[in-house]
Amino acid sequence: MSRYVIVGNGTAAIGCVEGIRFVDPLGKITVLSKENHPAYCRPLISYFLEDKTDPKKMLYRAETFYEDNGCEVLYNVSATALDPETKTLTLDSGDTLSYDKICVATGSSPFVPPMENLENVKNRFSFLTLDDAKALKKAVKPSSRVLIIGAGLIGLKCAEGLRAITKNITVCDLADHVLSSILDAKDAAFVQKHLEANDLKFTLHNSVAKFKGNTAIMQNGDEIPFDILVTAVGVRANWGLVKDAGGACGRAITVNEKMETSLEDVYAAGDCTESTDISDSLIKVMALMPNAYMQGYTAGINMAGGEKVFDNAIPMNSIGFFGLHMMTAGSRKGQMKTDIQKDSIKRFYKEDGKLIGFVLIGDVQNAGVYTNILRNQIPIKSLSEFNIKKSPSMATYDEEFRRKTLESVVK
Amino acid sequence: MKRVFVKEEWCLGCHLCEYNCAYANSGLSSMVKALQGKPIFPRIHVNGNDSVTFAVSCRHCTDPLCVKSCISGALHRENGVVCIDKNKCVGCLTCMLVCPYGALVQDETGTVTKCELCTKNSCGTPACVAGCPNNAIVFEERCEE
Amino acid sequence: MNNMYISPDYEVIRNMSRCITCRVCERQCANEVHSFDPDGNVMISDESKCVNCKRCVSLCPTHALKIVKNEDTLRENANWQDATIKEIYKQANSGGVLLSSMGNPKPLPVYWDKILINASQVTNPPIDPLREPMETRVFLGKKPDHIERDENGKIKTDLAPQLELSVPIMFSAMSYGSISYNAHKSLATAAKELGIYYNTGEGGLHEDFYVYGENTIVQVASGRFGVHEDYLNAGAAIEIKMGQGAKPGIGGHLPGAKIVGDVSKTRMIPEGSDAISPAPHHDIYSIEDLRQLVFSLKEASQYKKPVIVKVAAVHNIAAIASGIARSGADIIAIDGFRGGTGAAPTRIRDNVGIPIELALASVDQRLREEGIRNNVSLVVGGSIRSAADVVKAIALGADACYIATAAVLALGCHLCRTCQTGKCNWGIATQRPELVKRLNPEIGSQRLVNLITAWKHEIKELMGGMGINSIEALRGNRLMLRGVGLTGKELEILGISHAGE
Amino acid sequence: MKKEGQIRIPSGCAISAMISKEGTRMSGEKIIESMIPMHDRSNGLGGGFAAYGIYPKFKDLYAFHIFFDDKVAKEECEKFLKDRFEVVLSEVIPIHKIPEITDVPLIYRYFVAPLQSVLARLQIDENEYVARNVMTINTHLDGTYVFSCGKNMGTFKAVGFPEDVGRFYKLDEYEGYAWTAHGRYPTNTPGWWGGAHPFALLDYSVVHNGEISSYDANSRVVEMYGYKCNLQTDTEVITYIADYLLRKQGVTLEEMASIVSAPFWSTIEKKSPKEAEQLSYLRKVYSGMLITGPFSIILGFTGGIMALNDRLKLRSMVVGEKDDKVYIASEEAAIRVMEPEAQNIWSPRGGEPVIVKVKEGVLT
Repeated sequence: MSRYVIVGNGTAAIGCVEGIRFVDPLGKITVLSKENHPAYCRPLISYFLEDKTDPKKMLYRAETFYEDNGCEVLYNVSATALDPETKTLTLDSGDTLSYDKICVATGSSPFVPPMENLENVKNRFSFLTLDDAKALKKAVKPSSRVLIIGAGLIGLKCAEGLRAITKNITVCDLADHVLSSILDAKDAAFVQKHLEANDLKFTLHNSVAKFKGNTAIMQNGDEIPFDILVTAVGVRANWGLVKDAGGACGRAITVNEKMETSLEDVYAAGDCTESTDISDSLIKVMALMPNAYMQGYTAGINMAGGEKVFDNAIPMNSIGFFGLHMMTAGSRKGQMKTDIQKDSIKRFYKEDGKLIGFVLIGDVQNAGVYTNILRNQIPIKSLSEFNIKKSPSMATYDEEFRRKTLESVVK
Repeated sequence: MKRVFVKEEWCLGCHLCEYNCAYANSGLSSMVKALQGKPIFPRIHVNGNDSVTFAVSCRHCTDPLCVKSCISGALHRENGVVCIDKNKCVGCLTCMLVCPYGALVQDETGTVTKCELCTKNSCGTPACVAGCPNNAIVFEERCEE
Repeated sequence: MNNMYISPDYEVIRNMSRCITCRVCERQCANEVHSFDPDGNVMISDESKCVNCKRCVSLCPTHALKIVKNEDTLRENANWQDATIKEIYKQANSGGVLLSSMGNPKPLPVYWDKILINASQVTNPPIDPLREPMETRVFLGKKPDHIERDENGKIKTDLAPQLELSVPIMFSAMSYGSISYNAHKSLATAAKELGIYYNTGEGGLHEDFYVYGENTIVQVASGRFGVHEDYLNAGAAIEIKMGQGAKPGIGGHLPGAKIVGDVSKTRMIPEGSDAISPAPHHDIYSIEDLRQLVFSLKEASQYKKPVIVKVAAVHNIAAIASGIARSGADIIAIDGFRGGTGAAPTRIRDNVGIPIELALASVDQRLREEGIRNNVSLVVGGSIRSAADVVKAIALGADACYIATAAVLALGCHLCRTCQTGKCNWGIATQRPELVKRLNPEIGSQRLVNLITAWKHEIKELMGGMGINSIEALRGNRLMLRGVGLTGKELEILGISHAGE
Repeated sequence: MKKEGQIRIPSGCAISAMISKEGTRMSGEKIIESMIPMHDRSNGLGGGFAAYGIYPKFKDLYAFHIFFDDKVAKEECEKFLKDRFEVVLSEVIPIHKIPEITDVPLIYRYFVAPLQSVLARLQIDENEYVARNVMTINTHLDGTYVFSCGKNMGTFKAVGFPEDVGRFYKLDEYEGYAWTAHGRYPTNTPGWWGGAHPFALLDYSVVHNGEISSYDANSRVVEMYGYKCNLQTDTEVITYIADYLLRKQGVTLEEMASIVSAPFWSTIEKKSPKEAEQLSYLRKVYSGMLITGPFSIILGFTGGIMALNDRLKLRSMVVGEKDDKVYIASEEAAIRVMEPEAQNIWSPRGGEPVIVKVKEGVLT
């Protein structure tokens, strides 16, 4: 009977458990959870702030998931060292755990750039875990003034959640536009307008130079007083376990399509890894929940002796703020086609007759059709229609594809 | 497991499936009461172009991307049927971003709604199938290719 | 007054408290009766275009629609009835021959309804078809006068070519062109499943349907459309169409608009050209010419296929049939004056020909009197509407029945009698692709199979009631029939007694 | 009331038969007695017998048994006969006056031979000639009815119970190698002597118990071949079918059985291909002669009898044997009367013919 160890208890870990169990119903699975919760849906923490969900609903799987899948979960446990030679793992308690196969799904940690006097700021929060959210929610009052550093996905989602509690929210970012990781400046302005219409205040291309008590002194000299500070600048992969054991790493743990690291019997999945974006063939950290699951699931199947590759990862995002939805996928380069309407923007990026990326803001109906075209690199020429003014649908595909998917069982 | 299959050759584009679906999932005893004067949010949609029409609803993939991508755990499989727990859905629409078929839509509540093969209502045979006048939508057991 | 306004025949009644503006009626009406008014957010209708085909009524999910007779009437007059007057207006407007379709709708006597069937009581037992075998198999074709034996004394069993029917019903001729590809496919697949035959009509045989050849009767009509050697050999039998019950004495005219794509290819005439079938076969001006055509066709098919000669029931039908029976034909098909059509001049449809019941009775009797009844099988059509009609026809002397109107009704036809417009909302009498697809042959053939299966059950029940367990014992068994409300002359022609006798 | 020939009259019946395979001639006593236990199967409105081998002295002559209503009819008929036949002997058929049999017509028999000159002119064989003339007499000569016209055989029938009819005709004084008997239970006949059974044409005689549902289908077919269904009875049409098939078409008894009581198509399909081909050919060609509805018949012919049930076996009929004798009757009781020691009693299946022939050579 194989002994599987999964370090981490997030989306990738759950995918890994399901992957293992798909092949091996019997092997022993041990899950190490740093947080004291069963796996929950991490992106929901902003919805938790606005009471759209609660910790019970946030559970990623049924309460009986671990039991049903025969997993032992060790809560409040971190691993400190991995020895691929002896196939043992050292825990923070000092205990060791031996394994046959191990999956490192340790995720990421908030990255906070150095800011003067930051350490003395009271009511300072990160926004990555349920515990972060719980603490934040407890601290924020309707009268609280909130300063969020970072106008990326996490910062803005946090802002949206907090908006249900307080109107006084300012978001600052060093970048000159919001959501700089997924939008260009023009589209960002469109979104920013919507955010501002919902009472968020922005100070961009600007960052905190230093803190003076509960006031942030900005680089441009502005002073922003606040009661609550949230740092949401970015994250870094938790790669230590593998890197310290001599495993290959780039900006995160290097894995192949089977989610194997360079170390024998050591797999890695989720936000702690980097992989190839097929839309531009570059190696990236694609810290996205769907990717995390797929990677974990792929790792699990391979760990249990099955055969599975995950070779069509693309960066993609579906996110909405105050009712405005946007979806992005792939890269923003190549030949661009645009359709701008009063309340929507659509941008498509093509290269070599293939769709390599898109941005949809406002009208996101059936966006999965584009994702599929992108992910499966379907030549645009072979499509029966690719009219960017039209909503995508099954009619976008050629007849053969339609017949196959509508008249038979699909994967 | 029986699934809904669509033969575009026989789709008349009458859109009856949409209305039958919306009615079946309304929980109301009369179609008039359920649908008159309101926007409808059916779980099946007639797509098409100038020359062809066909109804699209969830394919209930054996390895569903939407379930894997769901950030809230709302999408899940029950005996092969991809179901959504509306209680858990926060309306992030990631599922819509990944579904290659456009089978999911956002309804009036802001959350996602989708075909559950009428397993959660009292129809028995899916309403779209029962109501299709030309057998363009069928409910059958077919093997995976 | 120029172009007299003629008030529409029907009125569209929409129950607004039920309408959910789903617009199904609008999408399904090829006549464009219904439309959506976005200003009022309501459905509206233009009833002048309505032909009362009931497509919208059938598909309306909330049953909000009904089509009723327009109550706008002219002053009552038993002689000059509404329809008569409107026809005059139409002709005064247009100067043309009135066209209509399907069968004669006039209230002329339906003899089937005046004939009643016997049942066994006490002196012999009725037979329960659920418990005892009950046979409906029929062989159509010439039967020999004498048996011959080989040197071992065994009977030689080579028989003239026969058609074997599991039940004495066939789908009669409806051409590809007058009806759609899917209608043909429905008929063909149903015939195959049922072990009976369908008839190509005069439009040739689409190449896709050669696979149903064993269950196909290929027709040779005066226009000779789509007739070639492969065609003649593709079917199980060849039918020479001399006439049609709905329009005896005239030919056919399929407008060029319907001669498109595969229809043109199948008929072997250029796209867009009118397909005109002459009134006579120009190589048959007499009975001896018919004999020549019969044998030409037999030559072309190596004497492997029975040849059917189809005629309309006209006044001297008995003598005509006797002539055909001596012409080498294997089967005579007689079409009564209530038979349907895709298009016929109204006057002809409503006034020419005789009822099939009388024609059948006199032909059967005449052939027996001449001792040539075994030379041919007799198939009758022209409004066979139910299993009871079939039983009565067999008892009067028919070997089998042809049905077409009943078959298209099964396919969805609502007898709106506007086939000639080519806008059949049920996908039957049309070539418009978006309408043709409304008839899914899977459903169509299943409905036909259901219909014939149901009739077969009923035929068995009726036979069982009479104590008859095989259909041949019913054929010509006129003692099993009685007339009601018929004159002595009618009874004499039908060869039956009056009820109570 | 209308009599046979004016209207179709259904009836129930009793039948009985005996035959000696050795050709031993037996008196009519036993066959008469056999009808007694089946008394309730008749209602006194008809009884009759057919006897084979009873006229050995005149075995080459046709024996016409004729009912006349009166002398006028008799004279007219005799004139008819004289023009067409050489009448070798004419005599009254001897009867025994009994109170059970009343309204007795004039009953005569004539031993005749066709006039060869006429035969030659018509180019038909003598059987056909006899059949046509009998048909003509029965159709056109009022008050005359030829009820038997075979060689070395005769039928005897009357209105009354069969056992009384037997005594009436003194059948215990006749000796035949085969006998059939019939007791009739018609439902609405006034009782006409000609309507009693057996029905005979040439040497074919038929006794029948049942009511066939195919009657008009069969009668209209045989009428096409020149037969006149004057009596409108089942027995008549069955006799004509037998005559047509056996005499005119030359089919065998077995083949005839597979035509009138045809095996179901499903049965035919299970036979060997060769057999199936023959059976299906016969069904197709003679489809109008399939008889449906209940019947059990015994067909008498020179040299044998054939018993046959309808294909569903809707009427009782049993067969028994003893030595060279074979007995057939509607009920076993009747067989036990004829031969208390009868063996191998069995009930033939529907459509299964029981053919019993006198040993070859015995009768010549």
